Amino acid sequence: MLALFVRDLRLGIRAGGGALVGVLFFLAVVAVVPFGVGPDLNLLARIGPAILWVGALLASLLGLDRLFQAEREDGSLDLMILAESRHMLALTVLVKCLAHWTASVLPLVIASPLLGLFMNIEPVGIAATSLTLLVGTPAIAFIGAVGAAVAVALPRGGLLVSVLVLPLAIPVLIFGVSAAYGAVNDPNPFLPPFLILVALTLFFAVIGPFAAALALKSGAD
Amino acid sequence: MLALFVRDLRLGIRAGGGALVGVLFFLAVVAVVPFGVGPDLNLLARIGPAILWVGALLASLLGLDRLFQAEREDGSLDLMILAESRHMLALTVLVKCLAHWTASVLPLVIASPLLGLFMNIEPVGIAATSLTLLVGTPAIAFIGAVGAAVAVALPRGGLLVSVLVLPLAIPVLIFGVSAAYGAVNDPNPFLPPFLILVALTLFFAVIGPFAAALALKSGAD
Amino acid sequence: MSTHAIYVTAAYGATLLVLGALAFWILLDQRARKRELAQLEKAGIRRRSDRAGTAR
Amino acid sequence: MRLMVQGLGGERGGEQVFSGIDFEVSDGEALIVTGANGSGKSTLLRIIAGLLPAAAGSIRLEGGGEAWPDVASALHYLGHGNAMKTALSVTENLQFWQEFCGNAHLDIEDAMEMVGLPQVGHLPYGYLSTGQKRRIAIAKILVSYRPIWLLDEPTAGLDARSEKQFAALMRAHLEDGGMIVAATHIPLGLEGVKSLVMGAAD
Amino acid sequence: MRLMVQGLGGERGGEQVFSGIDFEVSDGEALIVTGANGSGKSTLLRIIAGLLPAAAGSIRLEGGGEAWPDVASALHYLGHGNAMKTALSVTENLQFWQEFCGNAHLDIEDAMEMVGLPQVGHLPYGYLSTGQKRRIAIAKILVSYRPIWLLDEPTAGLDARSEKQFAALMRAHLEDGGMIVAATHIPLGLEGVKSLVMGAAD
Amino acid sequence: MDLANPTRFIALADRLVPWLAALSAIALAVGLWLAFNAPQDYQQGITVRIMYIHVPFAWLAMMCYSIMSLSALGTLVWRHPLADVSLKAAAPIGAAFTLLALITGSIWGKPMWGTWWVWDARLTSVFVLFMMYLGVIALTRALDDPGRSARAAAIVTLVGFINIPIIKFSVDWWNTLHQPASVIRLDGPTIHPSMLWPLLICAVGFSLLFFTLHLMAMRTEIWRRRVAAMRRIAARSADRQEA
Ligand code: HEM
Ligand SMILES: Nc1ncnc2c1ncn2[C@@H]1O[C@H](COP(=O)(O)OP(=O)(O)OP(=O)(O)O)[C@@H](O)[C@H]1O
Ligand SMILES: Nc1ncnc2c1ncn2[C@@H]1O[C@H](COP(=O)(O)OP(=O)(O)OP(=O)(O)O)[C@@H](O)[C@H]1O
Ligand SMILES: [Mg+2]
Ligand SMILES: [Mg+2]
Repeated sequence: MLALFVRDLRLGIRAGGGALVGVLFFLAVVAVVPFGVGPDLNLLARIGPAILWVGALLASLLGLDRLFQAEREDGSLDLMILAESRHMLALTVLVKCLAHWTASVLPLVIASPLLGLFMNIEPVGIAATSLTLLVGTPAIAFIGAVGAAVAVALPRGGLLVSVLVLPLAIPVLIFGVSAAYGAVNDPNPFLPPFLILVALTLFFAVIGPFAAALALKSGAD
Repeated sequence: MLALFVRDLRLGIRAGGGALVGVLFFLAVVAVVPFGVGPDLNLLARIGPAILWVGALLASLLGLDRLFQAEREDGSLDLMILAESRHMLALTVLVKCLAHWTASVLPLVIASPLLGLFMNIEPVGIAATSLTLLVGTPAIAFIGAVGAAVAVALPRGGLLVSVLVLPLAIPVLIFGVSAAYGAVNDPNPFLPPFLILVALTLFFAVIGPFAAALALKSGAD
Repeated sequence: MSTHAIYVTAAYGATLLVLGALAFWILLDQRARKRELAQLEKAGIRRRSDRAGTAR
Repeated sequence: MRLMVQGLGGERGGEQVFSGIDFEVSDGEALIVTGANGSGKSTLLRIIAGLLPAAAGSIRLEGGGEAWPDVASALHYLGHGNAMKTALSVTENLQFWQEFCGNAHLDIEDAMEMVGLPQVGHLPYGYLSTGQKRRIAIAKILVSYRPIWLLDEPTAGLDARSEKQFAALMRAHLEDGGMIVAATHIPLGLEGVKSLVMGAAD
Repeated sequence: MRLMVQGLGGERGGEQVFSGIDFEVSDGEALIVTGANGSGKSTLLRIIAGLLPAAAGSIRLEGGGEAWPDVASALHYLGHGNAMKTALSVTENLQFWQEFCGNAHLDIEDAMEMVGLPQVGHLPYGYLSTGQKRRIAIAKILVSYRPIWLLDEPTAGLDARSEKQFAALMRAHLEDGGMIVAATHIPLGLEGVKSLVMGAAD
Repeated sequence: MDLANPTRFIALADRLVPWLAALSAIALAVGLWLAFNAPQDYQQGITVRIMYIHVPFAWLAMMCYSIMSLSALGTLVWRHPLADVSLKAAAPIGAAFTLLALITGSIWGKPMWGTWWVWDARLTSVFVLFMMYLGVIALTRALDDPGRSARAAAIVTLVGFINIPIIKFSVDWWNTLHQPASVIRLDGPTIHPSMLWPLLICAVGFSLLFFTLHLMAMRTEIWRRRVAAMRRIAARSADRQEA
């Protein structure tokens, strides 16, 4: 399994394109919101964590649709399905998701504190936002894997995958944002939504790969 | 050339599940935002145009990276390069961009007024946003085409170049959004940024396809 | 008509419109498929299960 | 060990492609599947591998013991795709499949030697010619051990020398007690093996 | 018309693959290029087509007149890829290439008939078997006219009957005054044609 | 009766459809007549008449999705041949009902709440339901190989089922503008019987309409598959004759 992780990481870094494009997209989102909100720094600071979360959510969709498509086209997917008795397919999916996350989403999480500064979020808020992103974005990758597996046979499934994924990703977004706010605004608590976020990630880490594996197996042709 | 346009349109529509998906994608993006920033209608109205633009940017980026890659993998790209004496390659690229735009971005430009309503934007703002989207999004497709062509031509080093190309899309985004706001907020002007947006689109409509064609030709192997 | 009656009319009107369109589309689809089926059967093409059915 | 296929039927898109296929392959035996284009050779192999559901009939592996509990775990499937990433080097590709498939058999170096391509290890896979790509895909099934080889047009694109080399590899595998089911249009150079002609029945 | 190649050298990734290739093909003549895997057959065809730059030497087309001003405009290139979209139907694919390439020659229907696949027109291309896919790719070069055919392993995956059918198509093209340059490992069934063996010199 | 056999199913549908259609028309006529003669709510005035369509549409939107989820289970677990047909046929109808719940709800919202739309939990979750319907429609139409698109759509449908309880209980879990349940609740309905009866009859009428349309759409879908299969046979037999 480590071999798979290393391979996918290498591919993502060497040939992919998700990582930097994702960060760029993130940057574009953060750059354009102040235009709407105007130069009101307080307001910016207030909606900052939410914008970062929305940006991260959308950016992680980039490249997600190719998660299994490339494997299918060159025949690797067949072999992965055949190896089921050795490595459960769900586990294979899990590892692929983690590699995808590491290669394309992690850079964006790392960049988020910097963008938080642009948005004038206070330090505690920045730390909290980055932490929630770190903990919450894997869930999006796991949910996305289901969409990618379902759309694996579609030559241009990109938009479709995001459509399938976004409604399911909403809870993650809600709890991520409310945890980030909880750290800053006093009456709101930080820990409960954060723990729910952790729970969501763990939940989807189990459900997502299984559903994706099911979709892949039944979709083989 | 019409044949190419029709083919790409069919591919975009059929494979991804139809123009419906474009609208749906946009619906999903717009629905996600209130979950993040909260259901405050005033705030939503203010960031509305920015969100619509971000959604459009994402929709045009999704799938754009495969614009030439799919053609290359099945050998169609070779034949398109060979047909140079009949159809200039830059023209072919232009038509492909337009087809991509029509299939994945236009449906969502058409849907944008409706979504403006959801975001509680006032009527003038809605009209202005849709107009800027209509005029500005093709530029993103043209810029993206250069990135896609470079990435195809230099599978290993291409990423860096396309990441250098993509920031060009940020000015388009910024002028689009500021024109949309100009129509609503009184001190800000509408026409100057809008004209710049038009100029940008025209500029990239010429430069983009030529640059992409150059990259494709030199990268054939 | 009071302003409130307009809302009621609009709601019922929208209902009629959407349900009408849905029913129309389903009927249209049905007619088209029936016609295709008739054409293919006229061309003498039969499904395997049909053939098995007649043989029985 | 024995691979037993009984009354197998295959469907594509809801329509029957073939039916009533029976055969048995035991240790050291090979079966060559031939037939016209579209007669269902690839479909048959994919059904045996378990990648497509069988419409009828059964596929069983007898005597696999603990090491090879079911058919899927006991086979190498070499399809039309080579299952290699063009951006990675040949060695990286082979190494990955060796680790992923387990049951390491030959060394990467040795396997490349066996298909007549020593010294290409450091090249990106995408830099190879068609035939070379296919030969590396063949090397892939050498680097980890499986008793059953399912080969779908394995020699497509190979030159005459590589074809012979590959025939020798197959013979060695059979002598070791392996089994082979191969679909092909081109004679594979194996003597005295079973054969199955698709599409003749209907 | 005459295709003249003189002193041609080819490079891949900065390394010379072949050099000093000379040949001429005139109306009604064919050239069969053979050689081991990696000897540069595909590279040669791609250089002739103009898809790769030549490292040395020249490629000229004489007597093309106004209709065929340069080599690229006068040729059909059938590479390893079939240049078809799996999501579109066979007819849609062929129609597109006919319109895109211009010089319409055979009808779509007739071309499919010629490769022995009438009535698959409405099927999505992705539903075809490997050999059927290749045959449709062959139909593609029939639907619009070009005097020169550059074929890279055209018969990969074809069954025996289709191979014969394709040989007949090539003979017809030659009799019409066309030219063929084909790289292959499998005898193509053309008699009395020129041949070029790559990699023999080194 | 063996409903797994499409031919028998079509025969059954042929017989049922006219009856269902007639019953639904009668129920709707009676229900709406009662509705327009029911007393007006002193708070909501005449706009309360929107309730008699809004609430059935909202219920049907959820019921249709539940039926689709059952069909999805039928595809994945029992591999029933008609389950997938049912799912695919139900999706557009469910989408239409959801759209109508959204439209009538917002038309009602303008006089009651003073705005067409708010992003509260109930409204948003119904909006998400609408998107799920559209997603399933897009998916069932994207692949024309029935077997493969079936399982994909089934999986997506099942995963999306979590949304249904969220819609149902959103008014209890989060305080929103929207009415809490007054008909379907554990301690019995709290709505006045003069409004309850017309509402229930309308709901039955619309449900019957749903079943009519669903059966018709399923029948059409079976025919569509037959046409595709016969075309493919035509193609293959042509290839064989050549040989
Ligand atoms: C677009 C806006 C709206 C949507 C999406 C919506 C959605 C729904 C849904 C899903 C239900 C079914 C709830 C259940 O069975 O528990 C429902 C029921 C109901 N809605 Fe709405 N609604 C909207 C607007 C309104 C408005 C504006 C009103 C009136 C002020 C209203 C009044 C009711 C009533 C009275 C019920 C019946 C509740 C019961 O008796 O269980 N709705 N709506
Ligand atoms: N993905 C698919 N979806 C639907 N039908 C398919 C699919 N792949 C193949 N078929 C159909 O199934 C039949 C058998 O195809 P298969 O690929 O098994 O043939 P084959 O014997 O391998 O042919 P070839 O010699 O060309 O490789 C063909 O008629 C083909 O049209
Ligand atoms: N894209 C590429 N980049 C770099 N080198 C390449 C590339 N493609 C092929 N080569 C190298 O060029 C040489 C010739 O390859 P070519 O594809 O022309 O061979 P070929 O004669 O067609 O072989 P085959 O019979 O296997 O098709 C090989 O040594 C190969 O490694
Ligand atoms: Mg095959
Ligand atoms: Mg070659």
